[in-house]
Amino acid sequence: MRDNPVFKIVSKILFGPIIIYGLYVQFHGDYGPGGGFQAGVIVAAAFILYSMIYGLEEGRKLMPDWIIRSVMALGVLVFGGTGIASILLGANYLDYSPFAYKIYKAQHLGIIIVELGVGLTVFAVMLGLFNAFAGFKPHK
Amino acid sequence: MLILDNIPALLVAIPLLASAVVSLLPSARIAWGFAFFTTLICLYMAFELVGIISSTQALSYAFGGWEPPWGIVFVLDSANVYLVLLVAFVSVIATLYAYTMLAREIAVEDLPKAYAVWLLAIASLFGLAMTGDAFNLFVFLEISALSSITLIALGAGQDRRALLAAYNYLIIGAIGATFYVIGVGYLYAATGSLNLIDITDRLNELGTNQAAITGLAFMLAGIMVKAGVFPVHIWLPAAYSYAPSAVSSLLAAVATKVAIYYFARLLFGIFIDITQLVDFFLLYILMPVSVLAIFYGTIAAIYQSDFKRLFALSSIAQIGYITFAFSLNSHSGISAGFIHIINHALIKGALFMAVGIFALGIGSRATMSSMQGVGRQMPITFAGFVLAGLALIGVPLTAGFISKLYLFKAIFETGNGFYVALIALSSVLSVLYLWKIFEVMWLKEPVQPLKIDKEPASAYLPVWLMVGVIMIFGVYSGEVISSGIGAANALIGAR
Amino acid sequence: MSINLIVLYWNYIIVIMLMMAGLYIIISNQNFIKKLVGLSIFQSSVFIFYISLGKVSGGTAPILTGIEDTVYSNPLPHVLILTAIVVGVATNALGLALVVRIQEAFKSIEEHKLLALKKEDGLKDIQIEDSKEDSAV
Amino acid sequence: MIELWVNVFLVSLLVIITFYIMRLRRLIGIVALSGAYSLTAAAIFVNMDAVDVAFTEAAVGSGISTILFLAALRYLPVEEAHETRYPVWSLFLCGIVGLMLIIAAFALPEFGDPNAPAHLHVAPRYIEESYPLFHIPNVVTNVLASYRGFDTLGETVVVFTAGLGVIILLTGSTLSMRFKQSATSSDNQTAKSDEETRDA
Repeated sequence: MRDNPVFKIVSKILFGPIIIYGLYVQFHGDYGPGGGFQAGVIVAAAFILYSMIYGLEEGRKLMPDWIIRSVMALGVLVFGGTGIASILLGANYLDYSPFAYKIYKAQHLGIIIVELGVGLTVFAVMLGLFNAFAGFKPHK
Repeated sequence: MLILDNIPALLVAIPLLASAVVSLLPSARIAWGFAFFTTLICLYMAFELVGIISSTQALSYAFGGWEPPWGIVFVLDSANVYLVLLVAFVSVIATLYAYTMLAREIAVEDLPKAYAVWLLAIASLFGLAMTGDAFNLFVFLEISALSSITLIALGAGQDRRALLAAYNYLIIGAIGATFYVIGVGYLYAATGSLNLIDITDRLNELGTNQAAITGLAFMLAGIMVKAGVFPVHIWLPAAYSYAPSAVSSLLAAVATKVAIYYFARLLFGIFIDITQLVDFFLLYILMPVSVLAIFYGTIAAIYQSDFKRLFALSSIAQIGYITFAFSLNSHSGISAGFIHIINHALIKGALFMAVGIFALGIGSRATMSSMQGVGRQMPITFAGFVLAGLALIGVPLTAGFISKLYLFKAIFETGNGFYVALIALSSVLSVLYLWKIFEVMWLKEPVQPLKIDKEPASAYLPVWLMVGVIMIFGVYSGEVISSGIGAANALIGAR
Repeated sequence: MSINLIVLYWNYIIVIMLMMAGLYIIISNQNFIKKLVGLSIFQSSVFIFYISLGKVSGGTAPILTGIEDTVYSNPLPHVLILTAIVVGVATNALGLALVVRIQEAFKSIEEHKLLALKKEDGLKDIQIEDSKEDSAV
Repeated sequence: MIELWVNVFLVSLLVIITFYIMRLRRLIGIVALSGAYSLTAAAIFVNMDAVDVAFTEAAVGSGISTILFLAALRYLPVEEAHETRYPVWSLFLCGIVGLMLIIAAFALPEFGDPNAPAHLHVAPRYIEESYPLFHIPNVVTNVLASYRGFDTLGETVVVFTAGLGVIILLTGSTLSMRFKQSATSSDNQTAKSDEETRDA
């Protein structure tokens, strides 16, 4: 199945649009359905599709394991760090109001940063899970 | 000032962020150092928190600045501030112990990630102890469950049965958590709120109905699974006995205790309006179940030859003592329960740590036949182990005595001699299994040379730190007793 | 009247029955994968129950349109369930990793076989010790 | 009213799917049906106005979850043994629990009742404030990331924990080396005992 050119071409064509759709879902979450989780899963799906068609090794070249692990941690750091930033600016944990002068701007900014953290972690974990399962070598 | 105001949030946030960093560190040693430093910071913050609570009585921390029914709050009063301190203290000691012990049971490459998961487990325990929001509790419950399961499964490096124990915990824990979520759903439908204090107010306002009561029942059932209360304890013995020793000592010491605290909070704090039902539950369900737990755990421990499993079974009995104290439904009963939560956490932590060192010494699982004479070969650890064992029975001058004393005091208040006899009998039975261990380890000749040259100081030092605290609390028990009484005051008022 | 009542509560009742079907699969089935599937049925049914709680008749999705007098469904259960779905998948993933490892270590994922193997392991523990004792003697 | 009937239809579909999941023996079929279950649930969520939840359930529940199951099935037996343990007792237990829930369900507000306590107490503020104060039309995102942002942090951490856990369990050396270790150690033991017997 992997050698079928139709799959290869279709997956290559789809790769970009899926990621763009993922980014749209990520940053449009304030206005329509969507947000970090869904976006993370969608972007991960693009990479999973690539791995499924071109093989796990190719997929790992595209997104090495150390990047996946770092992005996983980075997402948590971005989300948790936002809370620390609020504390340093003199508000309660995860209070976005000190981020900007106008309350709605602050709220938008806070939500975008936080959703970005969610998206990064979910993306990396979902891809990491797939790689771990697909690349598992049972001991004989 | 910035820090002091935000301690409740930082207690959870700092270990969480630290775990993200630790998971990326290349060296096991640096990862351990980072984790240990984090737990020290948490201990410092916990001490600060105790200071704040002793002057202000209660504290409510609103996340994102959103006031209670709309946002998530952490609630601190004299009922849980000592629990937070306990978790912080035990996590420091257990991390210290992990330096030697975890490295021997887990591959070096995995250690940084293991320490990251370890920190997540600690952070979730802080969250569980402080949260005042019913759904937020579920989230922490799941972080705690997933991180514990990972750590337990790592015991499969030594014994493949750890995998089965972890899987069982996952399934049973998930059923428990889902029951809890169902309960929260019913309660939310009945009251429209998720904040525990607000739920109480709303129930007083709207009146309770069948839905709210069922909701409470399911929440309690879910929590009981996590707390290892008798009929739903089935995941506990295997999970504690096959986990790496450092993990067993951390989990056995504090993981169930936090769930029990929350169990008490739900029972005594939330449903003021339906006292009759709570009374019924305590007297006709919780009390018989606790007595069963005490005898089941103790008798099963007598017939058990695997040390870790034996102490896990004894944990079920000890949890039985705590729930029994709660079921007396009196001020002194609740204080006795909280005193025993603290003392038992220290005692069981020390015992599991010591057993881990013995197992390391002989290079295989610690069982009645493999442990012959090991006490003579490892005298320093064994001495600490014996003292902790005496505390478990409740010998005077140890912390365990204080627990038993207050338990008996609470029972005498009810004037029921039958209970006194029951508890006394169970204490005598617990002497049996501890004597069996002592006999095997000290009175028999050693059968094989140790696998290690001498007892590792970094491993027995934590045991002795715990034992030291147990002995101090046995003599200068004022702080522990006042914490128990403070907890009872916070939950049911100063009756 | 009672028919009306049943139609109105139909959602709750069926969803509760689905929950119990999931629970039944978890408890009574021997296969570890099927237990996980049962768990996801159990959890999904709870999610549907929550979302039913948030439904308001004649309401619409809680994405504000700016049109006056629009009735919106309750957003809070939606938020809770978003969290719970992700938690459920996380649990499932970890469970699957364990099942894969169990198959590798025990060559089976059927509970009764595993219990037997576990017992054998326990007996082996004792036997090894016996042999050690023998050698020491 | 049409919503109600669509709902009845979809929920009944779930019952059929569950029935076949119970009957089937081939694991791959069970997993596929569990994906179908999630997808149907997503349709129900759309019908009940929970578009965000439906999106997530479709992506996470029926997408990623099914892929993970399929990836894991490669290492597992094809069929289950189809044996049940204590079927009567389990049925009895589930019956009791279900009955409790159903009886209590009749004390719940009616399905879709706009005057239910849940719709009057906390939630209205979210809907009222979201646009005028914050200019955010999607109330769910606002509540998720701001009012209950701490829950979302916890949820991110749950995902992180699961990711770390699976990576450590499947690719970590502790469990992968175990079998080598135990094999070599038992080999050593046998070798030793061989030597001993020779010595003797």
